[in-house]
Amino acid sequence: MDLVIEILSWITLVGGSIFVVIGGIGLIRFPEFFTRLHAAGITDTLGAGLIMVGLILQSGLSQNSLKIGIMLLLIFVTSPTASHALAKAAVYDSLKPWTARGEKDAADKSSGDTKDGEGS
Amino acid sequence: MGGLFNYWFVIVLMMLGFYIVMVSPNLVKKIMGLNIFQTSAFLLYISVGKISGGTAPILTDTTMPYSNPLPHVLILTAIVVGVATTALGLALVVRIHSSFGSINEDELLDDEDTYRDFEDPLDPALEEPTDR
Amino acid sequence: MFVVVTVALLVTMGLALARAIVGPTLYDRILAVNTFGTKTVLLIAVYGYLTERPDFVDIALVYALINFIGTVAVLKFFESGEFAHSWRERRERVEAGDTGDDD
Amino acid sequence: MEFFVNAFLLALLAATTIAIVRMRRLIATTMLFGIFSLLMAAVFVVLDAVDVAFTEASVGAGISTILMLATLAICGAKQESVPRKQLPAIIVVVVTGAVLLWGVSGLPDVGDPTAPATTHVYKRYVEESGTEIGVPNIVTSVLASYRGYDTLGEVAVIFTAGLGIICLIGAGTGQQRRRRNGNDSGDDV
Repeated sequence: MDLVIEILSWITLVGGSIFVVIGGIGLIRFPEFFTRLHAAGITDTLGAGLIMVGLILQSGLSQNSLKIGIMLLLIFVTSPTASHALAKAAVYDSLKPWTARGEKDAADKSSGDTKDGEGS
Repeated sequence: MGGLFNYWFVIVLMMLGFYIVMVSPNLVKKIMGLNIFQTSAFLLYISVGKISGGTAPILTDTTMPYSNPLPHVLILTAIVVGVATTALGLALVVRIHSSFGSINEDELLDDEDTYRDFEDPLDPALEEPTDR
Repeated sequence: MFVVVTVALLVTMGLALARAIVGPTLYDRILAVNTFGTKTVLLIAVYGYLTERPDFVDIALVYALINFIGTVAVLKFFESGEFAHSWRERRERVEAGDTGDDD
Repeated sequence: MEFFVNAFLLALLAATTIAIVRMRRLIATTMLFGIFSLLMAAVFVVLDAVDVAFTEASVGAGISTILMLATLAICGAKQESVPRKQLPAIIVVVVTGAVLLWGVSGLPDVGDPTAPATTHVYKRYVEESGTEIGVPNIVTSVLASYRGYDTLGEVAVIFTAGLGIICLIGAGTGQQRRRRNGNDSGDDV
């Protein structure tokens, strides 16, 4: 039984690390903000979730696993909320999503920082 | 734990904060530089308290040595005082902005209006007695 | 085993920091800070297990809260700051069904 | 592993700080400052100072960043103008840094168990605070009991800072007061 739990926690921890790194690479490689949001979403839910489940399996029934469980719930609630708020703010800020047709002018050009100097 | 490695980084961070305070004309960024300077001083103290292979100073039945708790206590106090001074500095910035309309040091120094409300104590025009 | 997770988290923190520095838009930076915060939470939780003192998960808990509050505070800034006017204008336009394609 | 994590986090800290120095956009700088505080708190955890990390996370990354954002929201987040007079500042920084490096070279290594900092009062606190005060966390017992007057002084400092803030911007900012009073003279109070 102990061996099964050990192997399970191994799988979840390594799987979580792989997802976290994939999300990090996506954060760098994707062309513009809305696609990067997907990459960040992977690290926040799947990566963080798997790693925390692995930690819970490691510590068994204890106060620590309760704390990590609370943290897991918290991240599962707050992370999508933050992503949603961010995407909403970006859309209202007329940041246009990347499309195959208009990729030239959509990616990394409008809004955000450049708005500092703009009049309207 | 790698010799004096931490101390070198402390000095690099401290000097970068110092540089921001000296060069940046924006008052908010100056306060940011001040904060970086301060935080690197905290890092210096915490590095002094570290013991190789040690653990956090919370008593359990561990065999590892505990790191020195005294720097932690001092820095705990310093962080809270630090945020109080940061808040005071930012309040001053807000006050300056509401009175003079700018938080850029260059603009403030160039603007004649900045000096309008202040009387120069060495100004000979003030020597004349007033009716008050 | 925890070494693998720690290294993965450190690498991802580096990548997120690169995105935060490069930008290019403000939202990329906020996203990078948010991701960075989550990675810090995980790193502190895992580091406790790595050093065999897993009693400090509370700190990670505080981080998770602070991270969320920070992100919401930054977004709140757009409603009250100097961008507020143009931002509200655009929001009204978007909510009225105009996707903003004509500008 | 401890050393590796520590070194990597310190390198990230240095990169963040250099980015803060070079960045001209104030909101982006504030974001990076939030990252700086988070990283610093992570370094504190690696250096065994969990209580300090706790405070730095909530106070440094939380309150300071939000206060700066609030200030920027009031004062406007215009792009910072190009700084003048860089060369004298660089000279001062390099000279001061060199002097500090020279001074630091005389310190004992980080983590040395025979360093003066860990040979005097440290033993007393570690060995006796558990039975004398009865709290497992040594930092708490030192903070609240052995050095309780320090904490009292800290409270006095915070109280003074709070009074100062109330005196400076007490009932709303100047702009709000001006708008309320209907005059635009600027020199209220």
